[in-house]
Amino acid sequence: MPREMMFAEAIAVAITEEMQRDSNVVFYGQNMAMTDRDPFVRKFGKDRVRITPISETAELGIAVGAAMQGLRPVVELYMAEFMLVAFDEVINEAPRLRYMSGGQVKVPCVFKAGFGFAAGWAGQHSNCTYHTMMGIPGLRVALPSCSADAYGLIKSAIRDDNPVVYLHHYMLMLDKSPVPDGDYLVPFGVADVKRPGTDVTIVATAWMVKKSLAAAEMLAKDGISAEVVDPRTVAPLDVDTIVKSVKKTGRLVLVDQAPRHASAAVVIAGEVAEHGFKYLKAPVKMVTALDTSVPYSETMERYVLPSEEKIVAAVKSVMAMQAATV
Amino acid sequence: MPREMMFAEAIAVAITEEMQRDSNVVFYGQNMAMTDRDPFVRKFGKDRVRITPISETAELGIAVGAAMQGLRPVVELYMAEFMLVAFDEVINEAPRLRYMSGGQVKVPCVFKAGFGFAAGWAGQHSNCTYHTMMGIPGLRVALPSCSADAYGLIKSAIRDDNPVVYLHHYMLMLDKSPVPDGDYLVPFGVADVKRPGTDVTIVATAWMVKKSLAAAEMLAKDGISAEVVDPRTVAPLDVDTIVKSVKKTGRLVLVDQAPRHASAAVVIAGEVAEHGFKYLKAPVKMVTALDTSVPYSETMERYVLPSEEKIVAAVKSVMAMQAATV
Amino acid sequence: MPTSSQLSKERLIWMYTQMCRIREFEERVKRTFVEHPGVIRGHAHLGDGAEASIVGCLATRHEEDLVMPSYRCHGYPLVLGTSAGKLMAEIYQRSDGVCKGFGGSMHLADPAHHMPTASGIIGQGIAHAAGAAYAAQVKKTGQVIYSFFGDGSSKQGAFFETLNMAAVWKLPVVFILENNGYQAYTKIDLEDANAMAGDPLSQKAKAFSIPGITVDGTDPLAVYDVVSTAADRARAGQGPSLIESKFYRMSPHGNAITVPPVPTQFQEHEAIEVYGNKAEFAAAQANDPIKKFRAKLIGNGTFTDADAKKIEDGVKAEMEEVVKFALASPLPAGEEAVKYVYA
Amino acid sequence: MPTSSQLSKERLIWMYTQMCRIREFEERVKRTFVEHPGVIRGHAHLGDGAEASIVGCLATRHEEDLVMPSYRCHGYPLVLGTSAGKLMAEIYQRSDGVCKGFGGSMHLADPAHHMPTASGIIGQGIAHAAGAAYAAQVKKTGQVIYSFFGDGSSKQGAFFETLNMAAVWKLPVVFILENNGYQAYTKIDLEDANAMAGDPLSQKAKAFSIPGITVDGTDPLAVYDVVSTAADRARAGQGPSLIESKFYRMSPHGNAITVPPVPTQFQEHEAIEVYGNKAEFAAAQANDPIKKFRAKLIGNGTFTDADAKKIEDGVKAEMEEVVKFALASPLPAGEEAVKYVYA
Ligand SMILES: Cc1ncc(C[n+]2csc(CCOP(=O)(O)OP(=O)(O)O)c2C)c(N)n1
Ligand SMILES: Cc1ncc(C[n+]2csc(CCOP(=O)(O)OP(=O)(O)O)c2C)c(N)n1
Ligand SMILES: [Mg+2]
Ligand SMILES: [Mg+2]
Repeated sequence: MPREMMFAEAIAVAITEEMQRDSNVVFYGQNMAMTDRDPFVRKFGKDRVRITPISETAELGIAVGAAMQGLRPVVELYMAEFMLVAFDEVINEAPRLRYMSGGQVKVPCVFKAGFGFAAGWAGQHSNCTYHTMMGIPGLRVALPSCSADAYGLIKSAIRDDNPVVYLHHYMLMLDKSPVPDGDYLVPFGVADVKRPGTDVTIVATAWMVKKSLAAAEMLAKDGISAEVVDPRTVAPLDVDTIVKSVKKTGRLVLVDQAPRHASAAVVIAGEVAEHGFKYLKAPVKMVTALDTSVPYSETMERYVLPSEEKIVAAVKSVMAMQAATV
Repeated sequence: MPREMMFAEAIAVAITEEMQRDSNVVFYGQNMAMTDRDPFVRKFGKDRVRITPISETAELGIAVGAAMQGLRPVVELYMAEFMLVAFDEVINEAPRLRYMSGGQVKVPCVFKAGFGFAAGWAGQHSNCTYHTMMGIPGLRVALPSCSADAYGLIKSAIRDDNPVVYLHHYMLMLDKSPVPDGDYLVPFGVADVKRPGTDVTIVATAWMVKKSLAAAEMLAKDGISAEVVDPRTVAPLDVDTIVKSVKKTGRLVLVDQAPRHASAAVVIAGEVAEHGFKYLKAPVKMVTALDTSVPYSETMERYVLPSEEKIVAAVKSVMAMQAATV
Repeated sequence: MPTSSQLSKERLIWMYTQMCRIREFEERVKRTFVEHPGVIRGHAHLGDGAEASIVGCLATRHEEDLVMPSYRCHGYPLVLGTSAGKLMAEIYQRSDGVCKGFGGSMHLADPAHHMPTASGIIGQGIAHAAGAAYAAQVKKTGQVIYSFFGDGSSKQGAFFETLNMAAVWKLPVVFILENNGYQAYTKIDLEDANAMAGDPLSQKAKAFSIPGITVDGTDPLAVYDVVSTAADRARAGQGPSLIESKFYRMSPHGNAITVPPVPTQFQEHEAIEVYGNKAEFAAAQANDPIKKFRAKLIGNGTFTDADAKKIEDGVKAEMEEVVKFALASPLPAGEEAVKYVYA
Repeated sequence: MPTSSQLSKERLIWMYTQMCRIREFEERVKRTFVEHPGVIRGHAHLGDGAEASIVGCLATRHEEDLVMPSYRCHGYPLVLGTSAGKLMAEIYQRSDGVCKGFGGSMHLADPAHHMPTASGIIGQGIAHAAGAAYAAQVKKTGQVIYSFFGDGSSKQGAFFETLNMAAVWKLPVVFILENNGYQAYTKIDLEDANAMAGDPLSQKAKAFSIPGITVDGTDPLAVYDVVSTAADRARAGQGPSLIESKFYRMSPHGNAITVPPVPTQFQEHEAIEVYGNKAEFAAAQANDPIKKFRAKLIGNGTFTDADAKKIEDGVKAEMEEVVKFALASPLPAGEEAVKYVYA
């Protein structure tokens, strides 16, 4: 019987279970585990659960070194942008040390961070940076959109023998949805059809899945059946499932919270241009953030980001190309 | 009468000319300007030409702060990967401070670095990181492929009122080619057709342009006329010129030294899937690095990277789809 | 520069007034979360407790000197002469905001009043300040740059790299490490090796062979004297100094982090909320820098209780108007958002 | 741990032998650029000059202690027991290389012999070393981790962040700052604020309230004593130390950077090539750590000139075989390259 869980809770429960299962899992970050009353400290002690200074490079580098020596560190980073001060560790150390050593070491660690906080956090705290971590051989990137995936993906991340960037969307943190019972794992590189449909494929991740499902609901009222596909991990990326959906629907709308060229959408569009071209009855259409930083004021922030309405309009525009020559 | 110049020389000459033209241009970095005999120090003095410690975050952050106060710093970084230890400055400071200030400041600075050194520099020094800097509103990214563009783009970069990442390919540094006389500027966001053709469009940047031109030569012998388009800047990206070329040829091969999802190729493919779909007679085809880090040994390095032969094969495969149903 | 004992009566009163203005402004920001929920978005960080330190530092400025703060940036521009209304309007997302609603509480900027920008990312503003100092050095403007950052921020690589470069380049910058005892919810001795060992944080200056001084940041005159010396030194081309100004952050780190539409407000201070240490918080309140300075100025005859009261009432009235102005200012139109991406 | 004066004759001879092995290995790497152009690609960095420091440090190791160097990483694994042939084969791009040709000169790794990896990016290996120390602490293995990095690297944020965290967490790690006078082509006093002020670089330890000691890195016994103390301290749970080991890099930074097929070789030392300072280089040669240790061991009767000669000849013969082995090893097949991306 699936449990109803808040997104944030699903992550915390899954980390707790993994720490219970494997004593090599350690968990640390800034502004956590401040006192002995912290639930993680209480359960697992101050060796395995630690507070750190504002030193992301050291935090991530220590995770990499500890991972090579048999620990499985989960580093809490709070906001994905904070990885940027330590980005060499994410892009050029964690995923490459195994390869450069000719397979002698492995680096099992999880860099956990929230992102996309479209709630007035402005230009430096609201971004989507996952595109910077795509195409990095050796690195996996998970982007859950519901409690079940949040739970199952963090478990897979902790058990994976490779570095994983686990990104949870801030706007989803309080959303409740069911989580399957037992030791539920979500595999990497397997997209999920969140809503089946026949007329058009919508691909989206994280918060944009929620918006796309809402848009699909609106479209259904207009007689348009949209299939919503969530890749769940953008590295590896499950191109097959997306192409299979496009084969069925012939149309593709991609929704992404990042600006166009910083999006996973454009990567997926590129893949479909190579592998799904023959199934396309219309050009693909991307609904992304505008090419601006995220402004502080709500009026402007809303203008910049994708919305249900923009998704609906995009779907309708590709549907309209049915008749016309494309 | 155009001068023959080495790629590296074209950059140095252009920086010298810009420093002569504008006393606000300053130039600093590690392992440069060590002594008073340094040619830049001799010309411009130790205020404007400086050596720095291995402190990329401070180097870039100082450039940003100085730029806001009226200097036009050019920071020499040597290898683009070294930006990763300071990536917040590249992604989250330089391009966003103007926006966040509501247009009150500007941040004219140039982050200059080599990249793609496919000469046994192995996993951490041979990469192509430009994809991480695409889709960052406020940031420009230049990737010259010949001496003229190297010269004209660094001049544009220094004169631009926005932060520019200027990436010169290490494998091109000693190549000689003509540079137009006078104060030759290459505008951002304007692609260049490096070789006109009618059967297929090849889009490539930097070293891959050289390889694509060689491949086009080989293809010409087989009666295939390839048009080679070089975007020259990937931010902004001149999608129009590419789509225009595809409109003419109906076929598109994208060549990129980066792994597939870290490439500019996949972004361009995505754009064409939206804006050039109706002109495509065949699926696009990408020739990128394999999904590995760059290995040290030459045999393996060669296996991983795009080559003339791989480009030729890709072009022939999209040409073969002429007859068949696509 | 004159020493603090040479400061005029007017100057001392100006200092007290500015301290009151910071306090009252921050009080109004805090109250806004209660009185006008939703008007402030994201994360706002207050400077109450820092008044003596801020004003003591900025009282040493020459007219063209620059100030580069962190995201906790409300206090400085108030002292620099930025319109308080425009600051509040920015925090309220309004088009009359000092950044036209693009920046918000964490990114106040007013280059015309000598505060070019504020970065929200820990440590980066320290490098930006050194960059401004480099520009001043090359352009020989005679400016000194005041770089403000927190105790927590002194654990970020940018801090160390910048201080070394500033020392090597002898940049005209004064680094002011505001040790308010906390890095967000973390007590300083949980994360700083000097603090853990009982050493002052100003000892970090030894890593760069520059002067490092710790000062009581609740005493504006003590701060003034120490910063004067550092600013003089910087202006004379002798390079940077590191000053640890110790005071207590009197509000929690920021408003509680929530997901809209769940409302947010300021809660209890972390001393109590996280560490259950009511005594620490009470001691800090007893040591309130404004109360202390007020008593001192009355004690030495600078002003009377009635004078002080008048100042305080004036400030209250000013900030009442400020809130009204900000509330009345229109929200920016959505389409404005595509402006200012490129220069 | 025993002090250096308690070391056995065998141990001292072992130390001398290891120093000779490092020197001869590096000589053969350098000669390869002349004798077999193209066999070594990219950028190779030699450890000649560092022999006394490396061996003095590693002589203090317990069996399971780990070593985490930077990209200048040839010397350590030779001492740790890695096959010299496999090390040379790696540098020669061969499939018998210690990393099967994936890593090359900058990324030697041999976890089985206690050197997990080497990073080519400045400062990052320091953090990795602290991470290994954290694992040792949590798993209570009793290991000490030896972290090696250059004087130049001590200006990278990672260095400062890591030392603070290691101090706060009391990690069992010894930080060895190899001050060889140069950061690539840059003399240390052009970029380090301590050096510029005439202070030792070990003074940076004050920023973390940990012990900081400067030692003559051309004297293996002096190094041994200082590192022993630091290792004991680390093993006893008292946390990290910073040791500045001063010696001179006797070869240039690396082979000249060129674009293939333009050939590359080692050129003149930067002291001469860049700074025109022949005297500095001559002084360093006169102070050669191997010559000095040889004379000392003959002087105190540890061995005779003939014994030393025999060791040196043995080392030459070993490295001759090493080069042959490496040259004879096949290049990896291209298709191998897709291995080892994921575990
Ligand atoms: C690189 C980075 N890491 C983490 C954060 C999140 N963060 C914002 S404020 C803060 C605490 C800063 O403490 P301190 O420097 O003492 O300044 P104070 O808030 O006390 O003024 C943290 C950790 C950030 N903004 N940037
Ligand atoms: C982040 C980063 N910046 C720059 C470089 C280029 N680089 C490689 S070695 C080196 C010099 C290092 O000097 P030092 O730390 O003194 O070590 P040494 O080479 O003297 O042993 C530099 C600057 C790098 N590898 N990584
Ligand atoms: Mg603080
Ligand atoms: Mg050195």
